[in-house]
Amino acid sequence: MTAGQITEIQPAQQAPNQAGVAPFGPKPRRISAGRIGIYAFLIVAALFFLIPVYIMIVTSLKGMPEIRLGHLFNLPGEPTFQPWADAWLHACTGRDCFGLSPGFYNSVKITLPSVAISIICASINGYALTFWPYKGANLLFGLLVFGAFVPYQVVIYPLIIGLSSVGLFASLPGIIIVHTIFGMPILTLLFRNFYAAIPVELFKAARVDGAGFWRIFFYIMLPMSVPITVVAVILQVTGIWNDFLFGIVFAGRSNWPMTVQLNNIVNTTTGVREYNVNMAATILTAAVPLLIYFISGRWFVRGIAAGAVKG
Amino acid sequence: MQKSWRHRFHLPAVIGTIPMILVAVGVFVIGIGFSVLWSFTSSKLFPTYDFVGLAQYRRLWADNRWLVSVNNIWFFGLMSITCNMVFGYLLAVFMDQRIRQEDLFRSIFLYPFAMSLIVTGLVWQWVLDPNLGLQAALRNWGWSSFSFAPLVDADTALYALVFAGIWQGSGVAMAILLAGLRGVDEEIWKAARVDGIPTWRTHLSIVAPMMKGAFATAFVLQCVSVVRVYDLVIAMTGGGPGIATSMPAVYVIQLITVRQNVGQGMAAATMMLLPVLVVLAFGGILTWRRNRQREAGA
Amino acid sequence: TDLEVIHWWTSKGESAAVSQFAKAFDNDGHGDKWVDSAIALGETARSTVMQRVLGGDPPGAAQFNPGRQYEELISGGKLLDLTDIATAGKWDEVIRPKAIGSACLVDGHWWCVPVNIHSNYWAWYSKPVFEKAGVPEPKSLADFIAAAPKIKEAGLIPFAIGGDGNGWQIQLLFQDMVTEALGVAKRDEMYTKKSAEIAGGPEMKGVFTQLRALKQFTDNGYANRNWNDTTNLVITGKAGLQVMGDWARGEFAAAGMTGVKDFGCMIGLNEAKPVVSTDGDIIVFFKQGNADVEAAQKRLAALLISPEVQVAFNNAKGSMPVRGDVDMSTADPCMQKSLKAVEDPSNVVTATNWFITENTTQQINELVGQFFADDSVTADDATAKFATIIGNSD
Amino acid sequence: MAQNGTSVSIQDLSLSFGVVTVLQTLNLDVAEGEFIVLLGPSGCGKSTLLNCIAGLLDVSEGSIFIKGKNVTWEEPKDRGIGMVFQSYALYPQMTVEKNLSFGLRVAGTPKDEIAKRIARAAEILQIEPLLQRKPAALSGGQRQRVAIGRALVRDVDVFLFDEPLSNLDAKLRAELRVEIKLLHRRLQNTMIYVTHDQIEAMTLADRIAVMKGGVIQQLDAPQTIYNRPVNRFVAGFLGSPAMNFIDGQTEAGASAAFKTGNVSIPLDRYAFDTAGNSSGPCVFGIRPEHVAFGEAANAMPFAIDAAVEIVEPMGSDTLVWTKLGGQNFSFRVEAEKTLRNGEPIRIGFDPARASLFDSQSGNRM
Amino acid sequence: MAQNGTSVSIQDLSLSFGVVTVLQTLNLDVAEGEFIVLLGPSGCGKSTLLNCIAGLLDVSEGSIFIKGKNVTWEEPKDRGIGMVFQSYALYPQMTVEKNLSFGLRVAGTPKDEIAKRIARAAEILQIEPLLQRKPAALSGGQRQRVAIGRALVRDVDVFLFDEPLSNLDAKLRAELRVEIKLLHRRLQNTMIYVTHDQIEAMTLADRIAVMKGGVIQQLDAPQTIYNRPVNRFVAGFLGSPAMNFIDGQTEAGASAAFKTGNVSIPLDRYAFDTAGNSSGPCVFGIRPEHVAFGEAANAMPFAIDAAVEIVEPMGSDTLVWTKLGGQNFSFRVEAEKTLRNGEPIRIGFDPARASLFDSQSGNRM
Ligand SMILES: Nc1ncnc2c1ncn2[C@@H]1O[C@H](COP(=O)(O)OP(=O)(O)OP(=O)(O)O)[C@@H](O)[C@H]1O
Ligand SMILES: Nc1ncnc2c1ncn2[C@@H]1O[C@H](COP(=O)(O)OP(=O)(O)OP(=O)(O)O)[C@@H](O)[C@H]1O
Ligand SMILES: [Mg+2]
Ligand SMILES: [Mg+2]
Repeated sequence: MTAGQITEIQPAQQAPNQAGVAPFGPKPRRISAGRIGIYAFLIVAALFFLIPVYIMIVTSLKGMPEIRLGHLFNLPGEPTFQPWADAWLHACTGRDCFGLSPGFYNSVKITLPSVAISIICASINGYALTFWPYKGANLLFGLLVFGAFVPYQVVIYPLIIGLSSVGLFASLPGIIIVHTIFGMPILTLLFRNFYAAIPVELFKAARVDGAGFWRIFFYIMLPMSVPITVVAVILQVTGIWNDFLFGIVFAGRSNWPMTVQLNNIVNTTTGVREYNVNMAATILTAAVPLLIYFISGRWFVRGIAAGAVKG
Repeated sequence: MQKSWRHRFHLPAVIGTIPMILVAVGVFVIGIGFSVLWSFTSSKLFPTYDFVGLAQYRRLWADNRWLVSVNNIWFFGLMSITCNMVFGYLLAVFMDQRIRQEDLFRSIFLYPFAMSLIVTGLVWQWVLDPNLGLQAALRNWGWSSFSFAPLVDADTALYALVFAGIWQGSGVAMAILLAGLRGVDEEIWKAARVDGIPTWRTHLSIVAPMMKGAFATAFVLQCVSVVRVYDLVIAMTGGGPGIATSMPAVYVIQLITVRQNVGQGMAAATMMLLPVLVVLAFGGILTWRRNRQREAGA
Repeated sequence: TDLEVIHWWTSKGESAAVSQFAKAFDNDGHGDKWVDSAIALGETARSTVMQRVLGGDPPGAAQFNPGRQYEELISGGKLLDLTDIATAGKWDEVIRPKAIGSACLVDGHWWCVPVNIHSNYWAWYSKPVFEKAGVPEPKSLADFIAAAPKIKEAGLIPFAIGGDGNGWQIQLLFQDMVTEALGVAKRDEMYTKKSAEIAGGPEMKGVFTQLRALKQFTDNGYANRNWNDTTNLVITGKAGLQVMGDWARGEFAAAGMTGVKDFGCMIGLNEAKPVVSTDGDIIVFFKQGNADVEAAQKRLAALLISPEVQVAFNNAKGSMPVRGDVDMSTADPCMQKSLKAVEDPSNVVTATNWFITENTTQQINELVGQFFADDSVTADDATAKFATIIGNSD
Repeated sequence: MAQNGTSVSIQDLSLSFGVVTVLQTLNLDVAEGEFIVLLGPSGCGKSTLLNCIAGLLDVSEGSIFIKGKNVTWEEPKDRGIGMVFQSYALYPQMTVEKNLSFGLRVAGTPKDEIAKRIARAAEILQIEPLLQRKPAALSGGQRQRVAIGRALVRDVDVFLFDEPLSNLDAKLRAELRVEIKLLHRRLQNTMIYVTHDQIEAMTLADRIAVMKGGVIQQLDAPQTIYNRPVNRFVAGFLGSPAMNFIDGQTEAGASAAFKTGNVSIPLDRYAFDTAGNSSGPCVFGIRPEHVAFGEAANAMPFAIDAAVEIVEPMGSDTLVWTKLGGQNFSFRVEAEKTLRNGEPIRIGFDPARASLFDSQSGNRM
Repeated sequence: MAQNGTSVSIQDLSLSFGVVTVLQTLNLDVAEGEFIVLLGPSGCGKSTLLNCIAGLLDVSEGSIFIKGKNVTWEEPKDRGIGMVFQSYALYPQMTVEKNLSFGLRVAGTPKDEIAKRIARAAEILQIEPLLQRKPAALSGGQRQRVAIGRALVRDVDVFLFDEPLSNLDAKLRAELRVEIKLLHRRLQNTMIYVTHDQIEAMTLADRIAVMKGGVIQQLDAPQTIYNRPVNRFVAGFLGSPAMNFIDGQTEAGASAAFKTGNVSIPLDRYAFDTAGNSSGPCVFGIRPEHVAFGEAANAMPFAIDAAVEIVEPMGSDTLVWTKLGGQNFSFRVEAEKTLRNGEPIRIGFDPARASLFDSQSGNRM
């Protein structure tokens, strides 16, 4: 009836000795060999990446005599959770033997505000640099990027003096400021790149609507920044949670983060080392960033694509 | 015309970026300025202001350990950046093959990034320890002639550091490069296939050169961490055996805290800033010229 | 009054010892409280202290090693002068040997409190290993080097050492060997006079040669081994001998081993020439600009050196008390050896950081570390370099 | 298979991505030297079909013959096809010359042979002066020629184009359309060309295959498709301004008629496709340019009064909107005619030129 | 300034980015309720001009008056303008309702007033059912309406549109064009509309401002611009298929003529713009639809023989390419005409409908 149907008939008429030609089955080989290679590579690579966790977990479940035998990769002969309990509750750092738990709360106390404040600062920076560049703003940005390369230790001395002169040295606000300072370069870069990819029209539309600097930021830009904020949160949480150097110097005795306690448990100049407790303590300390990672890893890659690649 | 100034320095924008101004000027300019200043003094335990000219720099460059550190950072930097890029790119390429369980693999490759370098160093130190780690384990399993103890030997310890650096950093390189790879126009792949170009060749000659942005980002991140490499060295080798794996950052800290020679430490820190400054200035000039050219061309 | 104390006694045994201080202070009847700030690793703890001082927020007290590390703190006027309570407590009389007191007595003022004496001058060996190898127990380092090949033949590691933490175990070994080779007097002369001649002399070359020999008798796992794993090699009979300070005894004790029977201790690397060092720990107090706090600081200072606290602390720590008028009859045979040796001032070795700056110390450390790690550096080269470092030291 | 003269033959081709079937048992025969255009809305599977022919996608079922050879599982490079992409997919870091020669160099073609082929392609496409430039320094049209050149140097039998003009502006598009047409005339290769622009399809194609939902709706010469669309979709997809569609009913009987509102259009001149005619809801379609106006309207078999609603001058002519049976209705008048909004007019047309579609199936009646 | 009835007045406006001057001492007066279209190729400064009017760019020199008030340094929100962007720039995280009300909420309008205005705008634009949706869940046309609504609720005097249709497909574009036209008729606001699509410009504008390189080339009613372009650029930019341009010479004298090759076209019917006529190189332009063919050609003041080169059927009509004086020449015939390549034909036209441009300056003669 229709032309479309006619074409369907034609090939059938033309099709020659169909019996003679072998049926054109799928051509499977290319698929399997290559695929196996890909998975083999990925699995080997994954094993390489997993070795340390495996060892940490296995070791943390062994007793010290078993560890000294050197069977690093063996599963624990007599699994024991004592090291974990020790690490969390009993391990001594100095005369306090409360394990890691007190430091955990300090770390939370430091990390939460630091992450929030540094991200807020950086996002405002990125926003202002992209949409409201005033004269000299880009020079400031250049200085900031330069700051990303400066070894921390170079500015520690001036920072100590600066903070103590305003009375914030060795205090919770002090450590938060320090983390904000050192997070700012990379985060600002990320946010700037992210905002640069947002159509300017959106900004213009909001200005025509009468919104000003802050309103555009809080009502339009911030709600759109979820992907890059996720990246920033991950970077900052891992960075700040894992930080030891700033924590010990700037946080003050009563705010020492978990890493200081980890350091006390793991390292000792003349004391005895208990690897199983060390490993358990290490895993416990790394747990928070790892958890965040596994929960939001998918977003991380997406956010990086949004904010980093155009660099 | 009268409002022109206000438009140029939009007040809320300036207010909003006060933290940035403070940090950029207050910390990175003034702070670094002080550090440079102290490098010309004889400061020991605490910063002082008795100037001694270039004496600290002369002592610095006469110090064997500093020379070794400088060599090491170049070697470590080149090796680890290259390896991370290559390995990260390989991982990205394989991850890009529409594999199953991509999420799982990605998490595995990325998680080391969440681990602190201290932990990375400790664990690898342990794995590579000939009496407790890999070597002992394989010997216990019957391969008695197996010998692998890179941290013991001054010649190989640096490789071990590079190795741990790869473990920690290649996942991030992978993530960035994967994002770049996914940004490459799919039609380029098709065109190359129609042209009959083998896959590896397509990667090498066509796709990789197209991913400049992603490579640049990954490169910058790696450079930052190379310049700052401290924790990893401290945790894995402590700069040893001997001074074989000493690095400038480690050197600076040692001078400041252990040797109590702040002046020379700041001199070393200033030297560390130089290459960064040169590279940044170079990059700045390049972009400036490119902008000029574009403006002129438009 | 609350008093924050920064120290690096973080391990289980150490914290038990530090608790003795804290308990005594908390119960001194003045409502004082010991606020404990433990930071692992001496370097880290010390730099934290320095940064705190710089930031204008120094702790009430801090642990240091005797030496010149706090010289600048004194000259900078950061430390609390303890002379009045020292006079009251007659520190200059009760503290022995004199050397340990002089660490705190600068220009007639007391600036710190010594709390214990650690001797670095010990070698610990496994009796079963020497039995198995069929060689006699060593009386000196030379004996040991002679016996080492036999131990190696027996499939055991003759010499146990570890290279962690910047190679401090190797530094310790080196200093022990220097003292053993030069003798206390000549060694002190070398360091005080900055004598390049002694430092480049044949004894020093002998030291480097011996060091190279010892390296051959160790295993290749030494690189990052920490001291208690090293000790464990001796305890488990895998290795013959370790050179380590007296805190290693705690490890043997923890493994249920007793001196004389299961393991041997060799004082000063040569039983014939017993020496002890006056290494140990001191506590400094920082000026707080607050009379109440300073009173508490002085109370603590007096308390730290009081006989009861000294006994309690040093028994827990395994070190020697800084005063001779306490009862140490419960100490084990090795400790007895050192208690005896310390009575004779000529047996007392002063710590190197008393003579030379930290900077020079580090240069020596680097030289020794490099020499030990790198077999291509000859003993001659190393001796020459050592002479240069000593000659140029400030 | 492949009787002489058949260049590309697709037999019972199916392709699904997971659960989504994109192509359904599709058949298509392209004659030697023919210019076939695949036309259809976005997402209808045009690119997918082209990629199957090129070997860039593995088919789920069916087979593909090129020059009589079963190439269903051949590598793209072995199929004798060349492909030009929408984004051109030029290798950005290579010069034009490198772009052209890369495939040949990889295949190990001798140097002088490569040079010869590039020279020929450059001459045909008139890109000799551009050979040393990078793609970024080329205009859209020049890029497009380089992309064609890349296929040209490989001396292929079949050219595949995937919307090669859709990234360009209207002016350039018109020019390059002519160029491609001339190129085809010169080379006489088989060409399969994907587009969703009906003007391109109309002007370039020997035959157009209108696709929708992975199925070829109609495969015919452009004028046939334009004048006798097989269903409402095809009718609506082709033509700009678009065909007018009026919903209503057919009334069967000796003098069949189409009724909507109070308008009745006699259908005695209409050539029904379906055997016989029946009453029922249907859609009446007539193109704006087939509507006469004013005097001319009265000469038409059907004429009616109406009022002007909107006048859209388009330069060369003017589109006038009015209502027919209460439904929007447009017709085309010359640019010179000036009409005011609300002006009463008379319009008419010949039902023989109309198309009638079943309301349900949308098929031509 | 600002005589009564002038809605937007732009005086001596200049704007440069760094060293690049984008707008040059530009003057434009828009009457109350007028629909002005800014038409020009990409990069000619249309958006820049619109952004200046909106206050989104700071001008380098000159001033802008809206409703007689100098707004050159006012904030965008205080200018009484509303703007619709090409990408619509809807706030992605807000519902349609929130999108519409954002500006009002910023201004602190009372709640019930906001509700009233939204209701009215939603009714006008027929987007009531969409109010609770997010932009991502809207079709292109719906988004466009919301974007217009955003300006509508703010009750502005002047609507600014920056290529609001260029992201849409042809079909939707045609529909929304009609909608915008109806909206303008209903609201009677001043509208300034940027586009590079000449069909849009022709159908929508009361007056078109054709721009090039930051300068307004011609500002006139669409038909005037179409029929009497002031220069070659304007002539070529408008019209699809494009105007034919033939290079040649004028010959002055009593019976002026245009000569190219061996063809001579009499110009006695041509109305010269320039005082008198002179000999010299010039370009002769005639639109394809003004060329007659076959019998009709002979009725024209000028006729000539030619041969068909390419036939481009475009559905509604067919474009035929031939040569005139050795140069490409196209003309339009009805779709029904079938012509073969190479077929000899006769074509003719009325030189009164042609345009003559100076070769150097490109200006109309
Ligand atoms: N890799 C894929 N996985 C799943 N679905 C796909 C894939 N590629 C294409 N599709 C789907 O197949 C359908 C046809 O896609 P195709 O690209 O062939 O359309 P098209 O006709 O070329 O459209 P356009 O004109 O937009 O290019 C679309 O619905 C698309 O979503
Ligand atoms: N911020 C800027 N800095 C420098 N040059 C600019 C800037 N914005 C626009 N231009 C330049 O100004 C010129 C005019 O740009 P404009 O956006 O007004 O063009 P347009 O006519 O709107 O083009 P299109 O049709 O592509 O939107 C262009 O050449 C452009 O490169
Ligand atoms: Mg497509
Ligand atoms: Mg524009």
